[in-house]
Amino acid sequence: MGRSLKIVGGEVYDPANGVNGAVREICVQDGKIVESCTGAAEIIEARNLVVMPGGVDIHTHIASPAVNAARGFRPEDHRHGLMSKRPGIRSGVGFTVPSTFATGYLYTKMGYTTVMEAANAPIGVRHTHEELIDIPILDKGIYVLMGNNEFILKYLKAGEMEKVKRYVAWLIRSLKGYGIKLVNPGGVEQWKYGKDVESLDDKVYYFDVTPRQILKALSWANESLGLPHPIHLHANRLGIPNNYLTTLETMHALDGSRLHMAHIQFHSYGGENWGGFCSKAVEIAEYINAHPNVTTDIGQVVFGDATTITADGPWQYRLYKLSKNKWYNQDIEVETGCGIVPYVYREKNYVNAIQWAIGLELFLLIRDPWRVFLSTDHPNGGPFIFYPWIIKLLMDKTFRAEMLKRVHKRVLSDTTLPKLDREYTLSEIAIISRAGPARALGLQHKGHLGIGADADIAIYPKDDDREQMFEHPVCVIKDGETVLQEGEIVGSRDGKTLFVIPPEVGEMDPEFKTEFENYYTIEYENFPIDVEDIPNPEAIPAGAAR
Amino acid sequence: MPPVILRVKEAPTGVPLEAESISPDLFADRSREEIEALPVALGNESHRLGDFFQVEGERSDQIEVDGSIPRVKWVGSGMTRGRVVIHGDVGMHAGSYMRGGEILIEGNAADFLGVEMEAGLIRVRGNAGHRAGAAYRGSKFGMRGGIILIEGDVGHEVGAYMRRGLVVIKGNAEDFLGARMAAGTICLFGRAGLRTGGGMQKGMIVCMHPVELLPTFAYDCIYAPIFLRILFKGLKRLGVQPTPQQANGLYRRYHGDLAEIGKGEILIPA
Amino acid sequence: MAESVGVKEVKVIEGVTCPFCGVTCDDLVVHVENGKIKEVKNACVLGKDTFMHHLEGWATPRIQGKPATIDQCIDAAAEILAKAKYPLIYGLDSTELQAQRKSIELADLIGANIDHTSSVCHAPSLQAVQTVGISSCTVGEVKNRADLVIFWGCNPAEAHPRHPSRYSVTAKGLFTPKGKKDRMVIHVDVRPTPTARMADAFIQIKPNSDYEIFSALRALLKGHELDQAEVGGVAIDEWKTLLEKMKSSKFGILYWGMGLTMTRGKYLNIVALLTLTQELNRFTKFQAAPMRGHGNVVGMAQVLTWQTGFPFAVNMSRGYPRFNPGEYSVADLLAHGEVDAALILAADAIGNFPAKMAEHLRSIPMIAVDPKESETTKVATVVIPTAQAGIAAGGMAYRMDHIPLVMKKVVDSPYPSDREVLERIIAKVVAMKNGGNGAPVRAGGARG
Amino acid sequence: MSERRFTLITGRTTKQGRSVHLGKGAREFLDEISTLQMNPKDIEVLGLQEGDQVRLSTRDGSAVVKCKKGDIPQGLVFIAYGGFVNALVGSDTQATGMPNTKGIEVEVERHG
Amino acid sequence: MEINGVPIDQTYAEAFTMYASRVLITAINLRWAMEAARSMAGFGTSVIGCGCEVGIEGTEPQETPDDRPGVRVLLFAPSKKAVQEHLIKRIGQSVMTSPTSACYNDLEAEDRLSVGGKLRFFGDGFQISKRLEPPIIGNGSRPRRFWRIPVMDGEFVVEDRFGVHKGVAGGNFLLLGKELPGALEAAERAIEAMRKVKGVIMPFPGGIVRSGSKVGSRYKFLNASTNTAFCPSLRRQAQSELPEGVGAVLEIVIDGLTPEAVAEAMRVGVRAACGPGVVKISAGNYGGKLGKHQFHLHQLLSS
Repeated sequence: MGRSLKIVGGEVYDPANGVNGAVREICVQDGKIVESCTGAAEIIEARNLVVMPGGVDIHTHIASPAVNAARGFRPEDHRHGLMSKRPGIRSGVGFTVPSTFATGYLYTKMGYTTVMEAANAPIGVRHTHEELIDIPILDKGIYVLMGNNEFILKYLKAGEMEKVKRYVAWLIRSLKGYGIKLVNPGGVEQWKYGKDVESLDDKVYYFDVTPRQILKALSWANESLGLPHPIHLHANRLGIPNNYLTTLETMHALDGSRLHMAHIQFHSYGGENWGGFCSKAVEIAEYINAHPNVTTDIGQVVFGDATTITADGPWQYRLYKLSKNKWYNQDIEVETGCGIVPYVYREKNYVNAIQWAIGLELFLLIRDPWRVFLSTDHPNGGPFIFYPWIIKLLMDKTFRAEMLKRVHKRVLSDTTLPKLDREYTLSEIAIISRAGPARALGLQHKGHLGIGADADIAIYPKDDDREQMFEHPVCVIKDGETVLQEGEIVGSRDGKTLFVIPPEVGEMDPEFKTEFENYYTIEYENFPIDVEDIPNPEAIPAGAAR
Repeated sequence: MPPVILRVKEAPTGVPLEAESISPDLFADRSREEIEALPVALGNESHRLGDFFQVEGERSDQIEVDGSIPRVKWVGSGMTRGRVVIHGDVGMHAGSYMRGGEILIEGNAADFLGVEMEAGLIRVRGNAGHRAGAAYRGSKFGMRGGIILIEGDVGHEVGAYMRRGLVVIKGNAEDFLGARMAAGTICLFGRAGLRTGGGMQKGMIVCMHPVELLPTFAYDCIYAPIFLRILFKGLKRLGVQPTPQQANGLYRRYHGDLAEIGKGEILIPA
Repeated sequence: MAESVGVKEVKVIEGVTCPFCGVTCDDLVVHVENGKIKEVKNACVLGKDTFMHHLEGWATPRIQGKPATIDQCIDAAAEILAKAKYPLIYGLDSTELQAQRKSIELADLIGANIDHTSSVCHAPSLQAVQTVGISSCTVGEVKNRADLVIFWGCNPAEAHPRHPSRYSVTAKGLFTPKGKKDRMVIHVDVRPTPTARMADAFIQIKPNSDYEIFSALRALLKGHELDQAEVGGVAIDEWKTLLEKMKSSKFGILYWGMGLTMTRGKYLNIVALLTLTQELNRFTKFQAAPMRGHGNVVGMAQVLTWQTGFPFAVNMSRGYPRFNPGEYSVADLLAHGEVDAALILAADAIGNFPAKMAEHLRSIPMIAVDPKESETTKVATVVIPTAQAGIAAGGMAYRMDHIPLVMKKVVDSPYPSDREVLERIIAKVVAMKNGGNGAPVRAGGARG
Repeated sequence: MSERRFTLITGRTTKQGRSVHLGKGAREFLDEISTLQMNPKDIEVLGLQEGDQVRLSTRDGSAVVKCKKGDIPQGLVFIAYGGFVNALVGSDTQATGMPNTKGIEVEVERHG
Repeated sequence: MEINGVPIDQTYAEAFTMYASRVLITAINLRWAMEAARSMAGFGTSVIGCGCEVGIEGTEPQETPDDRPGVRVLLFAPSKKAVQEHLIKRIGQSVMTSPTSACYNDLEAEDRLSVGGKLRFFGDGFQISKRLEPPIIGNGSRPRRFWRIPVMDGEFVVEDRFGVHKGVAGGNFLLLGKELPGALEAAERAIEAMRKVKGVIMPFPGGIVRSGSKVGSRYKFLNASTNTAFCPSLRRQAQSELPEGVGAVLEIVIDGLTPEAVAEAMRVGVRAACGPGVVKISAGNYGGKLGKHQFHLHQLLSS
């Protein structure tokens, strides 16, 4: 450590600090961006290169019991993308569900330095932390699944909101989690007896609470605990024709509160059935444009192999029946579920093609880049390694037109995509892939190159082919150390685990231990994770209650 | 085009040699020196093909291996053209992922022969092991096309997960012949093990001897399927001569597996 | 071992996780006096014996049968492994996650085959999941909801003694407040095992007929009538009755064991079982789960999967991971006589393998890392005794349903942990390969 | 000869699981893994007495163990995992990695 | 030019392009193959009224895909689509229905029409597809797909795709006879010889047409009418091509897979026809306005 370096001559895109392509010198010392280096500094020549903060992925599935189950059950996936060991570099496999080391290297190879693992059952978080140890270079955080937690349902049933808040704080603190994730609130609990919820006002079996109540309660808890990131929501009815109505209703239900809508592409569908499947991107984008409280990531579909992994058990059961592919389901006691189904998105399949188009429509129709983020909901819409391809689609309308010729022709008639002329600028790309997600996560030292920021920096070549450009950074710096040079990982190092320390809002009730042990199968004392068990922790303080 | 002849210098006996570079696609445009320099792996060590084989000839998509190489794996894997003849046994994965051309094995083939092959012809004079023409773990489909002809006996799950193509076995098969096959044709002249066609969706298995069928296969009728005549006429081109009884006779037809969609058929001479 | 004198030091350690089987009970209470285990509460007989007898039959460090220091043994082990062209690393069930993690790093480093006891236990189940998937759940779901529990080809009464009381038979949960009274338990096996005694019904089937039975049940579920009057020695009508029970349950679970994985049909037996239970979800909630686990075998599958993509039978000889049961699985590597050296950690390979496999192991340089003497240590070239994971070394273990739990160290050992031994072997191998000094390398093989 | 053919089941027993902690050389362990459980009628048919030595032969090998009456259907014999089983099990895995360890065809005859 | 004392007009037969396909029908024996073939060729005389022209090309006792006796049928129609439609209809109605039959493509061509691929739906979901690859069906050829459709006597096998290419239709010659019996005898001689030629059919009844036509008519709704120039009874009422002494005219129309086959058929047909009772041989044309092919009688007979 203690390395000093100066990146000179590069065109800097640092939208958080209002820098838009100006040639600036970036100084780094002790892993942070500084005003100027105190001593001799190593010079990195960046003339004719583009300098950006390291990428931040707000929603990806890279480590969890579910992701690992997907790895284990898809050996056929790993025959692509074999990665050989080198001194200091571990071997791996990587396509839709890369192995851990491969995951770290592949993200780094795109200039990404911070990623958020988007769905974790509390009882499996200990596992996830173990996996994160083996994902090198990247800083990582974990969202904890709460939307179907039976304790929360129970407290809601009894109207005990303070208990909800205390329990949420206890979970985040015990698990070293970063944020609150909801997946099909209420629906996954219903799935435990083979059902789902059909609307925001369906009652969940036994607990008699509705998805709407769960949403509002967790949003309230999140805001009153002052957690840096709003609730991260995988809304009800994912993937189902005409779900846009539920999506609009959901956003409306939380009107005014901060809200992150995950992979909104999967929630913007019209049509009464699969035959009538169509895009409702315009309606969804309009709502988001008018409501600054909402941020979203797209969950862009990429053609080819994907592995769908989600806590949304009932949806995965549907997808298994639709696709006739193999199906993995794991329901998790007290907390949530998990389903995995391999899937192939095909250019000539009209549903897949329209899904692809909806993602792009949303990117292009949502006007404020600070509120729409790049994601494929990896690996649900396709693997994250295709981010550069998506960037090219956003920046290059000629390329979009070429793709439009290849995909199912219903995209031409049934979506607005052919009419959309917008092309993203480099600055806008820097926002949707770095500055924006970091801001939405409340990560003040990420996603920008201002003084005091973490020295996570990606330097790209200038290439008119934007896919090539973002696929082949010249150099990637993590915490001030060079980790990638000329396309190769040169310094594998451990990343940090980012977690939030929620405010003290009181201990759990004395009877909680008994209830816990009644319904769980492990000892209450064995549930929390010591911070000592996490090799490189970085605590992120909660903010003020909102 | 005269063939490239590989004379076995020192056949590995313990640690396997992985030699996917023994492929017509790679030999076709290479000089003798270049062929000798092709990489092979002996366990975790890298070697040259020339360390194990004396190379005669060059620039040919016809390859002859002059000797038995039961510990040499991946021969002809993924090949698209030409012909490989092995005058002896060959190791695992011979002709897997093959997309064209022909492999002739004069001895025995080990497991995973022609797994997930797409086209081409593999002919084995001796026996073949488990999973010939089947799938690697996790794949939805096995063999997607092409022909495998085995004159001897075969192991388990031969033709399993098959999606298209033809497997002909003149000898006996062990259990799960054609298990979970999605389509395609298997023709067994010897005796079958248990659970023939277990989990098959569609496709045809012809067994020339009585078979103990799963309870999820249902008897339909005795008849003479015209398609068999087409098939047998084709087999003659490969040198397989069904008896007149087999060629013209009547067959008992069963359909199954009723645990799946049940559109497969098993035909047994009546 | 240090005998303490003077004041008696008494420790009571609660919430201790048992390292013996996949039930992974984490409620053991261990009394330690003067560094010795005096009492173990809450454990089953198997778990209790694991703790109480952990000192019996300890191995000693030696090379070629001659006593040696641990350091000498590590050097000798590193030398064998660094030289090997096609080594095997095997065992790894009765240890903790960090050691397992290191074993994979070692395999990656030396280009080894790595496999673990799953391979000859529930690997067919894993292969079946890779083929068709699985509808499953954690044991808490069974405890809270299951009103129909089927034990098929498994014998928890003898192999997983606390499974029934903690999770599946008498356990009381949210929707099963009356425990056993809220559940129907059915045992299906080729012989009446002690598990039959806790079941409401026992169905005795013919050996090697499971595949036929599951297939028939699936066909019946689809509404087909079958030509046969009986399958597996049981009348079709009886199967229809079972099917009705399955369909009319609110939450059914089928647990299976090695009665299916080890018999003719292997993974395809499980494929038939899994597709049946998946298809039952058209009628009700139905799940299936393997009765896994000697020791922390699930943990090994987990960490191997996240590091290499594959749960067992992994080959690293080409510099990247490959997977192929039937080729890189321990039984086949040995039966084919392919491997030229072996490191056996925390498992008695010679004691458990068919004679032909054991024969090959005896013929090659072999390193045994184990707390206890075994058939393997008896013939190993190098024997490195270690502290027993879960008793004398801490770490993490996975329950059969993939839930991770912390294993506590309850007593000290004069020997290093498995993890430490592996770290030192890795360091030594790296040094030999680089001609360097053998300083320890960090997790993930970090450099710089 | 057909009455001598049985299906061999191997498996865990509590006794084997417990005694293994005493060491693989322990008498309790060796005793458990060298005991064949048979249906009393089968013992009778073979003209055996409980405790008699019997030879088990499979395609892959043979072992001599003592027989004992057990709660097991006719036609099946049971023995706990251990060194004696290993002699009887073959190494072919049908490309699954798992040798046939249960449900093996076995011949049982009096030894000595 | 004269052959056997019969003068040959210095004229040409004008023929046009139609798309051609060739079908091989097999059955348990030749009789049943022929039954199916006849039925398929029925009412396939003229594209004008039938939409296509179909005829039996010949029999194949052995060399069929299933080693059973077979009969070849050629079908001609104005477009690929029409060929496909008529094949589907005729194979569906006449071959599939005929006991023991099977039906194969017998024309290697670039363009291939889905026929079995459409008829398969008759199988109501129980149809089975089978694909055979080069080494099995003969090296160098393309893979062939067959559909097996369950029917009441077992299975009907029909090939998935049938080749189609441009053929020649409307090759012809006219036999001008002194009187009808002699003319008919001559025409029969011609047909017998022509049936030995491969790749052609003579689609009219027995191969012979007596109602030759011309383009147009006095009625607006009709675009062809009787060939007034060759009707003996109209010799003095309309413009006639008939010399004195012609009492009956018969025409032989030839459709062929290639112009060479048509020419060959015409050559052997005219030669066989020339004999006693024949006054002259001529051919029908439209002044070169209609078809792309012209078969000059003198030219092809002198070769």
